[in-house]
Amino acid sequence: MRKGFALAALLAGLSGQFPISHATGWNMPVGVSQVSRDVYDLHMIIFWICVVIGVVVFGVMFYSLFRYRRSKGAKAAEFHEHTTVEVVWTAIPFLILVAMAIPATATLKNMYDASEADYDVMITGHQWRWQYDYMGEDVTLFSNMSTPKAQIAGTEEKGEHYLLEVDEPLVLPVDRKIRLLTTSADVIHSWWVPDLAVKKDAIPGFVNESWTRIDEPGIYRGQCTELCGKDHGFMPVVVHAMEQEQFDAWLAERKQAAAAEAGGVDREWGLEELVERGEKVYATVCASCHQAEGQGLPPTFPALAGNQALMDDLDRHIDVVVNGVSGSAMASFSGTLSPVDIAAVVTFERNAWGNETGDVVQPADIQALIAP
Amino acid sequence: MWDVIKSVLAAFFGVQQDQRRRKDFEQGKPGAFILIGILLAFLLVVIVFAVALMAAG
Amino acid sequence: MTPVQRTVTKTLFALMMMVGFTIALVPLYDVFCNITGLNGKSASQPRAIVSGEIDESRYVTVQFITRTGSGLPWRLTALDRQVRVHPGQAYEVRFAFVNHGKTASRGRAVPSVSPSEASLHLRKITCFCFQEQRLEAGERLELPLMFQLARDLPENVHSVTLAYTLYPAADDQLSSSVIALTQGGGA
Amino acid sequence: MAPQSPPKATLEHSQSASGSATADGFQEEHHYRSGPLRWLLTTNHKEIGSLYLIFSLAMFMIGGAMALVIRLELFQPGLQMIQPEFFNQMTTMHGLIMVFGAVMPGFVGLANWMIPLQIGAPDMALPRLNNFSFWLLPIAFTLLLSTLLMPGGGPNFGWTFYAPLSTTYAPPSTTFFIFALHMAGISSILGAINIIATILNLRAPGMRLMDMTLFVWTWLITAFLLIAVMPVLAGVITMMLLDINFGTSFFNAAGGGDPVLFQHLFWFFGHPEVYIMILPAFGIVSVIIPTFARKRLFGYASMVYATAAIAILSFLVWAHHMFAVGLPLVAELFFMYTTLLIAVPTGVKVFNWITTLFRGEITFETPMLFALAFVVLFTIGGFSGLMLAIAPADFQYHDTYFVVAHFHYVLVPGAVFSIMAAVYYWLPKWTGHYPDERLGRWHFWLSVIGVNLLFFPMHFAGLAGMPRRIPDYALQFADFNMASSIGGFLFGFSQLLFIWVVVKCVRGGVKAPANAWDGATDLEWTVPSPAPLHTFETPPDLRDFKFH
Repeated sequence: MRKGFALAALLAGLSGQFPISHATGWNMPVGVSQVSRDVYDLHMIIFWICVVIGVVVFGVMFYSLFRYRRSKGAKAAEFHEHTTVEVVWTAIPFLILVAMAIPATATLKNMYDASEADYDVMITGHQWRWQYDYMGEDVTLFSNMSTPKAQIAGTEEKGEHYLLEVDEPLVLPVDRKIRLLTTSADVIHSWWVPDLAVKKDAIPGFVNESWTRIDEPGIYRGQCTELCGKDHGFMPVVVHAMEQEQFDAWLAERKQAAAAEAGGVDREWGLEELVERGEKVYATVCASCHQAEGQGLPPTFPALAGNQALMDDLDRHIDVVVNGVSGSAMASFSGTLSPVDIAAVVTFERNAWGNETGDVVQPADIQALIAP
Repeated sequence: MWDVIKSVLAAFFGVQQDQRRRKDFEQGKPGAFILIGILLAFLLVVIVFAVALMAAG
Repeated sequence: MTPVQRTVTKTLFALMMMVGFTIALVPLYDVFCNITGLNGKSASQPRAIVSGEIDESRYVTVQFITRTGSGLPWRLTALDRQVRVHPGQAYEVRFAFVNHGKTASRGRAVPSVSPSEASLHLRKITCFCFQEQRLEAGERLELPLMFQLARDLPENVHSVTLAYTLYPAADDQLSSSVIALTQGGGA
Repeated sequence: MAPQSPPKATLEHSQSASGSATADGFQEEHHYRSGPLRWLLTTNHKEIGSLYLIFSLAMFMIGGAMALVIRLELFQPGLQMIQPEFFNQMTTMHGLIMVFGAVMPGFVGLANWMIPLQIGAPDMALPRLNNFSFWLLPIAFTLLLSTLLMPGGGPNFGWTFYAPLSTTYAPPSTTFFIFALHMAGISSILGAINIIATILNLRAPGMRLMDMTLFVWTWLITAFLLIAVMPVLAGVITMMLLDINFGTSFFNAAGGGDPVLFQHLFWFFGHPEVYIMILPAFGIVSVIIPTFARKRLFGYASMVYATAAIAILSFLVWAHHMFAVGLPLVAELFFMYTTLLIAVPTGVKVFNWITTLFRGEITFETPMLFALAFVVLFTIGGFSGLMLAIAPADFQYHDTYFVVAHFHYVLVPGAVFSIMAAVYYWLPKWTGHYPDERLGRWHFWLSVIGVNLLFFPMHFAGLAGMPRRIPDYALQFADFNMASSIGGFLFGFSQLLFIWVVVKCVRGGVKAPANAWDGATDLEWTVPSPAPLHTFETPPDLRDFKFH
């Protein structure tokens, strides 16, 4: 890390273009896994090779520019060919490239090490949140950016982890091999955590594999790196790595919470509590497309406020939220929102922004629509 | 034939003597050069792929 | 023909070759994927079971993931979500399809295999993914998947993930004929 | 500007045949129309060349204005000026316009002007087709720009338009985008056919292929690349069109299609496309450096071979844009190795330019300054390209600002600087006047400082973890972005100076002789400055001509 910084500082000093204000963050992070350290070393090796080649090549160039200028009385020579020299300067770069390819191949093979993993996590990209399924554990998380809109708009001071904070980070144990399966529910996303040197595209209909083993507990932040539409810049990835015991405790707690959540389905819900809950769900899940006031962004994202056709047809409204619309940006939420959340958000949409249907959708009815 | 292959290889390598080059352009048939060029490009693909297979091995 | 016309003719010929090549790229890609298992799609065709010795020294974990794409009021559930198998042994697992909609509809489960090279060594004898399914309103259907992992599954593969994503079946005549025309019936 | 000595190997005797064709030659040709119709219907390579160049400059300014909108939004963290959906339209349009509207037509304009002059041909082989290929472009780009005003906005899926974001999830205007791109593609294909027919058939008697200038050579190879890959682009956007409007599923997983197939097809076009934008630049620099070093180009034959080698290799490296899509290990290794191989012929070119400078007799007129900046800054872009070629490291670089820095280094101080160098170099031939040297130097230095301030910090932002195509960013990237934005505005507004230099040069200035630069030896410098409308109507006699 320090070597990298010194180097970056040197470079910045050479280019003389901007002041050095941060002690970190000029270079690729070394990271917290063996693979990320290997990648960092590789990056620095190639970088230094480029620096050396650059110094030699530009050295000769600038020497020629100063030494052989007409104003200094230079007279042009006649030569224009030299086979030996040409063969040499073709062969040397080739050998340098072979030398670069050898460690690169070794690192790449380590990245593709498919040996048995301790935990499997399925990562699904959605517009614009991440879903994490701990396979075989019955725990599912949805990870939304938690930076308040006011900070983005500039009406509130920006926090330390502006745009890089989420409500539910991916929690992983340290010193365990994790197999990450990546896929997408809509467009292509890419899941990237620089400190783990893992970047894998999440492609609809396909499952990609990558692996990691985190060495140190900590919170590691990254972002979606494949343009995925409007809020591509607002779907951060946060990984919280902890010791095994803590992780076990966390997992047990999550399982309990999931069970408790399922319990809420059976009882009768009132309008007030559904609207209250629905408003929160709407803000995290729906507002990015249908906008805060339900006005939408036509024609791609239709308005919900004053959408009479929708308000007249409760079944259609529920169908669209539960099952999505084929060939459009409207996703199916049957697998991503709980029955209570779906009931709440539909109730909210039907009783907000001047929509005054008075409809109350019961979670139990939704449950019946998505039961296996 | 061998001369053509040598010239195309030189082209792949990017180095050729002026004298040889003149000879090629004056005497050689373009078709032969293009054909050999495509074949050698294909050979290059095969070789690099074999190296990659071996390295992945 | 003037020399210019001759050159233009040759160039146009080259251009047409490239146009043809471009059209051929789509089926070529499918063929390439079937040979190399590149996109894990080769698992969508039935294959015969190969009887032979079962490699009891190895266990491979096979996981099943189901997802529902948008626009179809169906649920697809893997009734066995994870099995541990020996290479060479044939297994049967069951999946449940439910249509919660108020009308009959058609859907198709699109498979994906990870790691993709495992798709070359995965033999599906019967699978609901080979064809579309039609479900009446409210119907529930359990369908089997019978598969075998070939014994030549690479040593370094310890777990195989099979993902099925449920999509509404295209009922548009035009699109299916265009697909048949251009994709050579692949995928 | 020092007074110019007459060219060593003049061909004035061959000019006597077309002798009456002087600067005001077209006034004598009464069949020429006047007014706008004349420009609409012209079949003259010089006039069409000028049209291409003016169009390219206009697109450069429009695409540049979009870049400034982007840089303005990114000046500080937070969303101040524009909303994310408009930001995405700006990045997409900026890329499309710069690639298909500014850089490619710029090179085609130079080809139109200079290829006939450099090979001693009276015009392009297919003049009427030439007119048609040009006029497709303004129509295509008017259509493309008009999508910004359509409901749902213009294309917002990046210039690489990955499916399914550009199909299932695209705005309704995407069909027009596809249509516009088809037209631009047809224009490129027709232009390429014309260039090939011209170079292969209309060379003056006695000029063999290996006597041609590097500019003509690189354009010949570029034209073949265009013929090879433009059909692939046309195919891929046609498949998009079918997916969007006719319910097919080429790229739609729901119907059994494959979104990754889109990327394979796109980059099979896209990587050669990258070389289409840089090979003519190699040609320009290989013509300008020998002129101002007053020394023959070192390793002419290697330069030609290296260009051909780069062109062939460009078909074998496409998946290095896709290292993160989940390719099998063998594929990653294969594409890493082939990508590294490209560095060899590219290195040969840089070494040849530098050896041309070595023991030369160098002066630093504006075209030379731009050409030298090209060599240095393109090489820096080449270094970052080398780093990106390393697949494991690419997992960290991919789709970050490091990539943005890389391709802007090869395209702006690379391709764009080479076009500017060419304009300064050939303006005396086009207008009969030298461009204002003092203003040219100002333009050069402001551009060089601006471009580095703009793009160099992007390397650091990318390494620190900033993804590309985001409208807002975390606080640790703020300093880099502010520096980039300042550089962007400096670079952007410096280009107004460029326009001023060009306008000033067209209107007057120091008169240029036939051979405007004393080190220049190519054929175009044997015709008067400004070049009369019709040149080489009788082929020049090349028996005593000394080629490069």
